[in-house]
Order: sequence, then structure tokens, then C-alpha cells
Amino acid sequence: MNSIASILALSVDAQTVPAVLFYLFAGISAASALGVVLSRNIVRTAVCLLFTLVGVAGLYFLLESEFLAAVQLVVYVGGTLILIVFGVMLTSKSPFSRFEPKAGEVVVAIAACIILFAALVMAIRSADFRPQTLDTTQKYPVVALGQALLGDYLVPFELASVVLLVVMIGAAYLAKSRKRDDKRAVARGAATLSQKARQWS
Amino acid sequence: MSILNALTPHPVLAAAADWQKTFFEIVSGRPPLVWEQVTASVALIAMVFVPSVLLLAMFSIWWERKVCAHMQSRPGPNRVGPIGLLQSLADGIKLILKEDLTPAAADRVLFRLAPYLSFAPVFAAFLALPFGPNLTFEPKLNAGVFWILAVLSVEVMGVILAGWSSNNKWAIYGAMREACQMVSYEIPLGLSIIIGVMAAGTLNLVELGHLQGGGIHTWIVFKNPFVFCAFFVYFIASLASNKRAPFDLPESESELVAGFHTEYSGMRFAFFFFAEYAAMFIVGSIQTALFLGGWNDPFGIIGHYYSQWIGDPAAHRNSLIVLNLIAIAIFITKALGIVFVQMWIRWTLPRPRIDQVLYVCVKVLIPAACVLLLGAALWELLVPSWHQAGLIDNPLPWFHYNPRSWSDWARGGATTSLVVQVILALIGVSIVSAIALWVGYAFITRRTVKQRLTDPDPIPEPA
Amino acid sequence: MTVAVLLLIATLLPLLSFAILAFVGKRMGNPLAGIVGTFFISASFVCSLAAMIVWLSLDVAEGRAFGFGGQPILKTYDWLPGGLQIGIYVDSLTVVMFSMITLVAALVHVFSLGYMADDRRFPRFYTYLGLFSFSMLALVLSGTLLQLFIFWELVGLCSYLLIGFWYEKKTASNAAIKAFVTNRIGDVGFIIGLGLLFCHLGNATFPGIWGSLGNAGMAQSGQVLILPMVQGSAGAAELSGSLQKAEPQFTRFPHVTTTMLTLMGIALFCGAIGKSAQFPLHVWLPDAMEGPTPVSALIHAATMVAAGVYLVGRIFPILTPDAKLFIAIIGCVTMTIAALIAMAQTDIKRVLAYSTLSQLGLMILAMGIGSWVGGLFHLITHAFFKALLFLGAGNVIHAAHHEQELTEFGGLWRKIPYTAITFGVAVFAIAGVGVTVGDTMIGFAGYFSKDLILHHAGAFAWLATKEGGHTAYWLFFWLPTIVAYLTAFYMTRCWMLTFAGRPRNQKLYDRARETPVMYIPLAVLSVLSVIGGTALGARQMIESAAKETNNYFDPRLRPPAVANPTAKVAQPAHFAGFSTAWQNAGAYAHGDTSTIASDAYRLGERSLKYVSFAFVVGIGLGILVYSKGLTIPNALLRVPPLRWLNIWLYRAMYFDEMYAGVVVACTMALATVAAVVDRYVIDALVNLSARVVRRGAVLARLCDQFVLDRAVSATAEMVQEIGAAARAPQTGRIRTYVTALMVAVALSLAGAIIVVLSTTGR
Amino acid sequence: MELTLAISSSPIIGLNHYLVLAAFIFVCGLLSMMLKRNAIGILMGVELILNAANINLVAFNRFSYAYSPDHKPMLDGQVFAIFVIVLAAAEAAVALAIFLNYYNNFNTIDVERAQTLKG
Repeated sequence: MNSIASILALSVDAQTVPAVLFYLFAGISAASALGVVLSRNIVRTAVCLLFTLVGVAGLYFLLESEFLAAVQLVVYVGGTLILIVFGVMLTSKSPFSRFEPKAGEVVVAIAACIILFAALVMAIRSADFRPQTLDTTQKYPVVALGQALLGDYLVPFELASVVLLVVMIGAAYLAKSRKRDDKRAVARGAATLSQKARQWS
Repeated sequence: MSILNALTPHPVLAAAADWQKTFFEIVSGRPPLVWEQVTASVALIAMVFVPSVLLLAMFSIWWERKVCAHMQSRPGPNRVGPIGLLQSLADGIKLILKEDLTPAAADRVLFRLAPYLSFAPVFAAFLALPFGPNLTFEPKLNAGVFWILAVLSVEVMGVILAGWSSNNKWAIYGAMREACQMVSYEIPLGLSIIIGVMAAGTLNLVELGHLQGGGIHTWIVFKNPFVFCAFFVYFIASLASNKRAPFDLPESESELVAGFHTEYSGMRFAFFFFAEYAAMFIVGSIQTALFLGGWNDPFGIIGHYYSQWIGDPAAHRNSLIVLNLIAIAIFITKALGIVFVQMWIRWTLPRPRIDQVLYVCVKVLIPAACVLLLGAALWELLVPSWHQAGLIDNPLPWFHYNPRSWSDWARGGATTSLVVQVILALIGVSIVSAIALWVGYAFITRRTVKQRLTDPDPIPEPA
Repeated sequence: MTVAVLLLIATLLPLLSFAILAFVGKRMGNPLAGIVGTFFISASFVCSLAAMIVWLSLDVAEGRAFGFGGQPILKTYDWLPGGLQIGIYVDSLTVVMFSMITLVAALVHVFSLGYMADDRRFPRFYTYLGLFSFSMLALVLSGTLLQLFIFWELVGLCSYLLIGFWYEKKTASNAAIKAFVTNRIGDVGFIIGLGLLFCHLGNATFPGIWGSLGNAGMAQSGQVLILPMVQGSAGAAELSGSLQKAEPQFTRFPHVTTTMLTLMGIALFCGAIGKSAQFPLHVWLPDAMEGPTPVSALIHAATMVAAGVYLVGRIFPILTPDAKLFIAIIGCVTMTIAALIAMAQTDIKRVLAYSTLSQLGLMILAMGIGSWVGGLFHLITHAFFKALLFLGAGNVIHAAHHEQELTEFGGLWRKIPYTAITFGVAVFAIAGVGVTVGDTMIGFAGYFSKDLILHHAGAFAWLATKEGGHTAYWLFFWLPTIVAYLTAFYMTRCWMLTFAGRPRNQKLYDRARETPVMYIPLAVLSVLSVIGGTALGARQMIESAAKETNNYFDPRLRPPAVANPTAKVAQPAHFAGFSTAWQNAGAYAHGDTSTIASDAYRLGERSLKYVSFAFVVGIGLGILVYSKGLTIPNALLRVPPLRWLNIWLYRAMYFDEMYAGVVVACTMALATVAAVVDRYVIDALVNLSARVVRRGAVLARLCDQFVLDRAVSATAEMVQEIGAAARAPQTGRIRTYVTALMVAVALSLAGAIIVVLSTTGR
Repeated sequence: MELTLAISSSPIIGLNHYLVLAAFIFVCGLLSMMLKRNAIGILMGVELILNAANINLVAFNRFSYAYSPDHKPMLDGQVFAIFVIVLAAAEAAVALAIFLNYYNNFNTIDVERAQTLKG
């Protein structure tokens, strides 16, 4: 990000720009993560998730791992999120469907989460991780990442590819299995489709 | 990498920064404060960068209309400005002045958000484009190629949201088509980019540019036969991922009215339009930077002089600035050339059905890309190239070796790849020159505007 | 390395052809599938040829004066944990074998385009051929014995599939099963040998095996297996003494005894007995002629059956003299009986099959008496002329519309002249037509290889008897000599009955014709059969391979026996000759010309005069007897002893019947005994125990009713109550579970942190 | 100047900043899982949690800044993050396939209805 920094602020001291950018991206991702929780419309939830993911990608940039940021954008935003939105479109009964949780559940969940967050923050503050001093002149080249993936991590890498293959076949099978149901189910499916169309129109 | 480190600070950017500081000192009599600098930089981006992207997009829109008009034997826009050049500007003004309609049943927030979401990533992608050896906003972006791909993949979310939030049947069909088309075509797109990257050995766009500086035979598209084929796979996949014809299913007028932007009007519609044309330019730029030699001319002149001058950038500052300007012109010309081919194809081919589109991807392009990837990997493994000569990791032409000298290649143990590259370059040149000759023949025989190139004789102009 | 890559490509091309044809072969149909298969195998041949050229040029580059071949290449990769390796081993022998196999395979592919043209399962035929070619090439390329075994089984499978290719024919499917089962019997031995080898060495590469156990051949013979059988217990005491003295000389593995080595060698050789159809497992090969004739030419004459000889060649250094004696005896027996049987057969393919058996026996005998070069050289030349003979026979059969009986042929040379000429060339080659003028040898391919073997055999026999061995060792020279006469005779008989004389079946004669696609391969092969002995350099390359193999012996382990053959451990007189003779002969073969071995070799040359005119006599007699078709032989066969002999030989010495009688009867008897035991002993025991259990069950029921049932009911009620209680929080809502889980995690984490903070006092 | 003042209390962004942010995103993901009745909402919660974990991994990798003895950067954190992303994509694909089936069977995407297996 140094060159961007040089364009943006030219001679501002070295720490300020990363700090500003950190708060920017952290704010985006935290706020939209909160948005994921609070939003009641599932499509808006997905949009909030999009911003969280983009914010996290920005954070990866700040952490000097551009390749990971690109992977985050390609796979998460370009793949997973689109799949999710696809799923939303295929499954929501009305365009803006919402299901509300019970009030009691909300209270319990929020209380648990506040406790958990507090505990985590306490743990983080009290822990001493001894971070190294940053050497910002040094950058990790993508080459090293590739060598790590195809070197030390070759077996997990291949396993991941096998998992992906299995997932591809499995997901295709799961999504297709409906066709082997009896005709009644197919008719019901058609009925729901037409209902959906009526609702949308 | 050592070369890249030597390239910073960029002479041009440093000059700009100096100029900014001096300007401040003249105006206010003191060095600028931090917030003033930030504001000035933001203003610079807003006033130079954004308009130049818009300008490119507007030029492309005008050009597309001209090209399509010529292909349909009509003059095209020719009233506003010389040869209708200002037509896009006029359209833009019209769109800005139009009422900004939001359908009553739409999800208002998402409806308003979608155009920005579609437009913003395109700008982000410009960040990494290597316009010239010193004219890149982020030259040290290690995953440059990948970064552009990643950012462009965000654009599709805007389209999907536009379709969804319109709450309109045509729009939602368009959005769903876009989603499945995009998700499918990103695979051959990525694979073919990987093939190119594998042949080059780097993901950094600036380094890619320097690697291809030794003349046309060092361009990556001619590196080996597999890359040559991957070039075409990339082109087809990029058409689809840009929803350009013949893969413009998300907005196919004859079936879906206007697809995902049926409900949009005014400036928001213009945003989608700009985003599409800017994205066309971006994919053309990736193709240029990754396959077609980036900012380099076919004879390696730019690379040669750059390697001579960069040794002492202070002494050659003006020469370097001129060189960078020539480079930027070459780069944009090449990218626009690709854009032209995209247009040409759009107005030539009919539109397939959505299942045919997906068939092409899943059963043709992906297997082809996989086979090419395998072939390219085997090629890298088996055919001796500079990498394996044990000299330098990824030697740059002119810096580490003379690309025109047979003995240098032989010393690097890369004579086989040199021969292959020269042969492939000859094939590529002959394809391009065949097209050029065809067009030239058309011009000579006066088949200019109103006739198809294949007509037997020029149709006489009506008096 | 280029050679290795080329050979790998040559190996993988047929696999590619197999894969393509297996998936889309049916759709390609006839003749496209065949053309595809032919294309791939031809490409493979080109690769092999290129490899050979590179290999020879490597030699020039290394500055050796035309020593035929570069340094052997060994590349291994770890396959499985525990030291199992796979790899490739390339030496001159590999290169020669590759060229031979791919050439014959390519010609057979071409030939089959014509021969199999009318077949329904044409694509499948080429699919199998592709798989076979791949397996055979991979077998030859194998760097370890285990890998060799894998491909060994794979060629066996292909052989099975191709023998039974016309599985509608009962005889064909029976023959396929017979071949498969018979091979399994041999392979059991192979597996045992492999197991023994693994126990002591792990899965070593060939050079590894040679380096470790390579001096087995220097052991003194008579110490193990054969001695006790011949001498009885008298030799046993002596045996144990000599064992201890002899061991440390030749192996660095103290726990590998000579006995073990001998057993290992014989067990491994059992695989070769099965695959190369040696006595007593030779019965499958004649029946295998039920397969299509191109298959017989490729698999059951030229390549697969020769794999046994190849195997013996590869394990040769670890064979002890006893194991070699065993091998020599087996080879000798096979050679002799097969040659005798061949004289009486009337089916053209069976004549050739028994001739193949006889020649394989000759190769095995050559290996057994230490003529490594001779055996493998004969393998190559034999592949050429035997493939030629089979393809010629195929042409005859095709022309005769699948009539195979010699009695139905006659005079066919007018209708199929090219076949007749090439078949004649092959007959000359197998009969060993040739003369030696001074130092120059002129002749057909078979002349050179046979000459080499017989030369060696003569030297061997001379040495063996000179060292005080039994005069029976002379059989190793005399039997091949006699067989040489017989071979020339029965091959001439075959040619005369088929092509010469007057047509005996006019209808068949009128319809006979030949096509170019089928006789062009014959022409190529006949050229090779003529020049294969000298011009191709096969012999020189095999000699160089012998040197390369020899170089792998661990020099520290090389005993002084080679340099000084008279120094020997005390041993029984009967077997003295064998081991020393072998060593001396081996020493000569390995280039040691200074010792007694060279004298023996010169003496062996003298013995050759007994065999120089074998072809003249054999062919002359054949022409004489069969000049008037079947008239003269039929007259001769009316004499009772000759008639009986003829019937005995015609029925292949009743081996099949004997096996049916002995093996099957034994099995049936054993089964009967087992059935009796089953019925009267085991059944009785079972019934008895059942009765005991029934008595006991009454007791158990009482216990069950009043004790266990109560307890079970009580437990069930308790479980039901607990379950009812536990059921309440199981709402089935996933979110409830997540919430519960997270509340628990949050509380326990918070608790843990509070505890930690309070104890550390921060 | 105002900008720098606002953040001058902690100008150096350290490991803890990232960890707290990750904790917050993690908690948000948990809340989504607990409160959303839409199955896809739950899936999104899972994605948030995975992202939080990824931030931790990358941050630890960056701030430990380890080098192997042969002066190559150790990128274990980034590699793990890549695996997490890849497997998250796989998980999303399978989950969506399951949801589609679920939707076909129950005609809703509400997870509260998936109780037919309860004890």
C-alpha cells in the first residue's frame, strides 16, 4: 500500500496512513458484520456480508498479503457470495421474505454474545503475544506463497482439490436428486414455481 | 525483483508530487498540511483519474455505435461534434437531466446501491493497470493480474442486486443468468490467465511489461503454443464474463427487455453503461498486459531505450516522461484494438440460448483450458527455457540479455523456445496482417461505408 | 536420460491406444480402430528405434570404441512406504528388446488389419493388442522384480483374453482357462521366490539384487537340493560342513544360505516355467493356438513366452549352479520332447507351437549352461523368424478359410507365392542354414544364435567332463545337436506339406488368395530373418548388456574363483564338473580369455562339426520324404513301431491325459476323503454339540424367565424414563442447539478467564 | 491535522487491534447463527465466523513475521487462510445444495421446520 500512501498523503509520517486505512476497513467490516446480524431482509444481509468481505480483503491488503486479498475477492465475493445470493433467489417465497426469532431467544443470544465478546477482549488484552517489530521494507512475494502451497503443504493442497471434486459431484447430485422423486413432487415444484411467479408479478 | 526496486521512486510520480508541493508553496507561502495534501490528492483523483476513465468509456460507447453503424451500412452518429464524437457527451447530459425513477415495489436501498457497486470496482481495477514502465499506480502489487480479476468479480454483485431489487421478472431473470454465467466463466478465464502467468513466471503487471520488452517474439502470447491457444480461450471467456455479445444473455433485449437494468433510467442507467464499457477496456488491458506485450512496441524499441535511460533517471527525466507517454499511447491503442474485436464480434454473431452458453463453458472451454494448462505445465517442465538455465530467476530482455542476439539465447539454453516463439510470432503477425490487408483492400476498392466487404463490386453511391 | 524418456514414451503410447480404443473403439469400428492402434504402435516403434540410435550414439560420445551402448540407466521412485520401489532399468538388452517387441507388434498390427478384417470384435482385438504391447514393454522396462511381476501378470491377462478371443468356441475358452490356470501354477513359484527375495533384500532393483547376491553363481554346486536327492543321506554331513566354509565367500548377507539362494532361484524360475511353457507346464501353449493367429505370432511365439527367458536373464547373477543345473535340465527336456512331438503333428499351428516350445527349451538350456548371450540372442532372432512363420501360417489359414490341417493343403505356392517364399526363408532361418568359411559366417539369423549356443554347449560339456563330472553332461551338447537335425526335418515337412506337391483339397486350393496388407509384414520379417544374425548388431548389444550386468557385481564380493578356477572347496566328485564348467564358461563369456576357459571354448568349437550339416541332412530328408505329398510317410507309418510312435507323438505323449489322470484323479480322491471325513466325523461332532446345547437350553430358559427378563424390563423402564427426561431439551431446532452451545462456551470461557486472572493476580 | 489527532492515541496498529476486530466479527457471526431463522442466514453467519478466523490467522502470520533458517518467509498463516477460503466455498456449495433439497421437501427455508428427526 506504500505507493497508494504516497499518492494519497505524500509526506505524512509512516504510521498514520496505515492506521487511517485500518480504521476505515475495520469500520466497514465491523459495521457491515453488525448489519448482517441486524438486517431482516435476507438479500440485504447478503449485501452486508459483501461489504464485510470486501473490508476483510482490505485488511488483508494492510497485512501485506495481496494475494490473499485477491483470493478473498475472487472466491468469496465472486463465488461463494454469488452462490448464496443464488440460493436466496431460488428459495425465498416472496422477494423480501423474513422470519423473526422470538424475543426470549434474542435476549439469551445477545447476552451470551456480550459475555463471549467481553471474555475474548479480556483474553486478548491480558495475553502477551510478543509481536515482532514490523519490517515494512520486506514484502512477501507471491512466489513464496506458491512454493509453500506446492511444497510443504502439497498433501493438504491435493486433499483440498479432492474435496472440491467431491463437493462438485455431491452438490450436483444433491441438487439433481429431485428429478427422481415421484411425479407428485415434480408437480408440487411446478406449482410453487407458478405461485412464486404470481407473487412476484 | 531487483529491477523493480530500482524503479521506485517513479520519476513521473515524484515530479507530480514536487509539482503539488511547489504549487502549494506558491499559493499559500508555506508547506502543505496533511489534510491539505489529502484533499489535494483526492481532488487530483476526482478531477483527473475519474474523468479519464469516463472519457475512455464515452469514447468506447461512441466507437461502438460507429462500428455497428458501419457494419450495418449506415453512417452512425454524425451530428454532434466532428464525426459525432460528442454524441456520448450529449447522451450523458441527457441522462443526467432525466428524472431518477425508482419503482414503487423495489427495495429502495439496494436499488440505489447497485449501480455504484457495479461501477466502483472498475475504478479499483484501473489501480493496477500498467500504462507505462513508470506509469502504474501500484507497481509493487505482487498479485496484479489476479487483483484485477478479483476486483472485476465484485462487479457482478452490482448486476445481481440491480436485478433483484428491481422486483421485476425480466430483471431477476437477467440477474440470475448473470450470476450463473459469471460463476461459470470465471473458471476458464482464471485458468487461461494462469497459463499466461505460468509462461511468464510472475503475477506483477509491471514486471510482465518489462519481460515482454524485447520485441514481438518475447510477447507472452507467443511464448508457447498453449499460451497462444489460451489467448483465445481468455478472449471468449472475457466476452462472457463481461456479458458482451454473443454472451449478453443477462440483458438480451429480445427476451428480457433490457435484463437487469430494465427498471433503471437516468444517471443510474448511465452508470451501468459506463461500467460495461470500462470493464471492456479493463479485460482488453489485461489481455494486452498479460499476452500482447503491454506497453511495448513490436520491435523492442521502448524496452531498449528504457533500459538505457533508467540507469540514471535524474539525467533522463524528460526523455523518460516522453517514453512513458508513448508507452501509454501504445498500451491504450492495443487495449482499444481488443475492444474493437469485441465490438466486431458483437455485431457479427447471433445470441445463443442460456443452456448453450453454459454448454460452451462447461463442456468446451473448461476442458480446453484444463488441457492447455496441462500442456503448458508440461512445456515448462520439458522445454528448456531461460528459467532452467540457472542464470537468473526470470531474466528481463535488454537488462539481462539481448533479445535480438542468437548467442545470448543460446547461452541461456533457450534456443528451442526462441525458435518456437519466432514461429508463433510469425503466425500471429500473418493473421493480423491478413486482416489488415483485407481491410486495406476494402478501402482501396472503395468499399468504405455503405458496402459490405464481401460484396462483389462497390455499389455506386446514389447521386 | 533421453533414452529413458523415449522408451517411456514408447511404453505409454500403446497404453494411450488402449485407452482410446477402450472408450471409443467401438464407435470407430472397422478398420479405423485398427488404423489407430497401428499408428500408435508404429509411433512406439519409431520411439524405440530413436532410443536405440541415441543409445548407440551415446556410446560414441563416451569415447568407447563401438561397445554398443551407454551406461545403464536406473531411475527409481519410492512407491509405498516400507521400501517398495518402482523404477526403470535401461541397458542394452532393454533397448534391443524394445526394438524387437515394437517391431513385431507393429507388423502384427498391420497383418491383423487384413487377418481380422471380417471379425465382429475387430476394435476389441486392437484394444487388447494395445494393452498387451504396453504391458510387455513395461515388463521389459521394469527396474524391480516386483514391478516386473505386476506386468508379468498383466501380459498373462492379455494372453488369456486373446486366446479366448473367440470365446464362442468352446475349445478357445477352454484353452484360455487352461493357459491361465497353468500359468498360475508357475506364478505361485514366482511369488514364493519374490517373497524369499523380499525377506532378505527388501524390494531391491535389479542392480541392487545383483550387487547384493550377484555372486551366487560362484557357489560350489552339489551342496543343496540336488545332492541329497541323488546321493541320499551320505552327502548330508559333508554338506553341512561345506556350507559353513563356503558361505562368507559370496554373499554379504550371512543369513542367506546357499540353500535359500538355490530355492529362490528355482522358485523364481518356476514363473518362467509357466510363462515360457517349459516342461512340465508346457501343455498350455499348443492349446493357446486356438487364439487368432496374429496373437499366436505376437504373444505365443515372439514376445510373451520369451519373457520367461528374459526373466532368467535378469535374475541370472543370483542363480546358484544347482539352480542353473535345474534350469538346464528343464530346458533340455522341453526342447527334446517338443521337437519329437512336432514331427507328428498335422495342424500347422500346432507344429509351429511345438517348434516354439522346442526353441524356448533351447534358450532356457542356454541360460542354464551359462550362455547368457546365446540364450538372449536366440530370443531375438527366434522372435523374427517365428513371428514370420506364424504370420505365414496365418496367411495360409486365411487363404484356406480357416482350415489348419496340413493334410488338406498342398501345392499352395502357386496361389500364395509371396507367403511360400517368406515361409521358406523362415524355415531356412529356423533350421540354421549357414556355413562358416574360415572366420566368416554366412547364413540366416538362426544359424548365428544356434551356433553360439551349441558352441557354448560343447565347451561346457567338455569342461564339465574334464573336471571329473559325469559323462551325462555331454547330453547338454548332444540333445540340442539332435534337436537341430529334427528341427530342420519337421520344418521342411511343414513347408513341403503346405506349399509343395499337388493340391489335396481342390476346393480349398481354388479359393486361396493373399493380400498385400498381409504379406508386406512377412516381407519385412523375412528380411530380418535373413540379416538378423549379423547386420543388426543385436548380438553385440547383448554382449555389452552382459558386461553391464557383470559390472554391477560388487567387486569386493567377487571371489578368486574366476581368476583361479582350480581353487575350489572340497565337494562331491559328481558335481565338480558342473560348477567349475559354468564358472569357466561364464568367465569366457565375460571376456576373460586368459584361462582354461578359452581352451575349453576352442574345444567347443570342434564339437560344432557334428551339427554343421544338420540343416542339410534335415532339409534333405524332409524334401525326400515329403516330395510326393503324403504317399511316402503314409507308407512308412504302416510299420507298427513307427505307427505306435506316431500315435504317441501325435497325442503329445499323452501329457494332457496323464495330467487329467494323475492330477484330477488325485484331487477327486482327496475330495472323496474330505467328504467322508466331513460326513462321518465333523457332522457327528456338530450333531453331538447340538444335542448338548439343547439340554443346556432348558436350564438357560428357566434362568432367563425368572432372572434376566426381570432385569431387562427394569433396565428398559429406567432407560425410557431417562430418555423422556432427556427428550425435553431436544427441540429439533438447530438454533436452540447453537445458542445452548454458545452460552456454554461463553460462560466457561468467562469463568476460565476470571479464574486465571484472579490466580495470576493481574 | 484533525485526522491525525483523532487517531493519535494509538497510531501504531498492532496485533491486538486485529484480534479485537476478529472477535467482534466472530461474535456477529455467532449472533447470526443464533438469531436467523433463514437457513441461508445461518450460512452467512458461518461465513462471518470463518472470516474472523482468517483475520486472526493472517494477522498472526504478519506479526510473527517468521523466517525459516534458509531465509524464506514462513507463510503458514496465509496458507491456512487460503485453505479456509477454499473449503468455505466447498461448504457453501454443499450447504446450498442441501438447502435447495430442503426447500423442495418442506417448501420453506425456515430451519425451525426441520424437526422431523427430533427425539
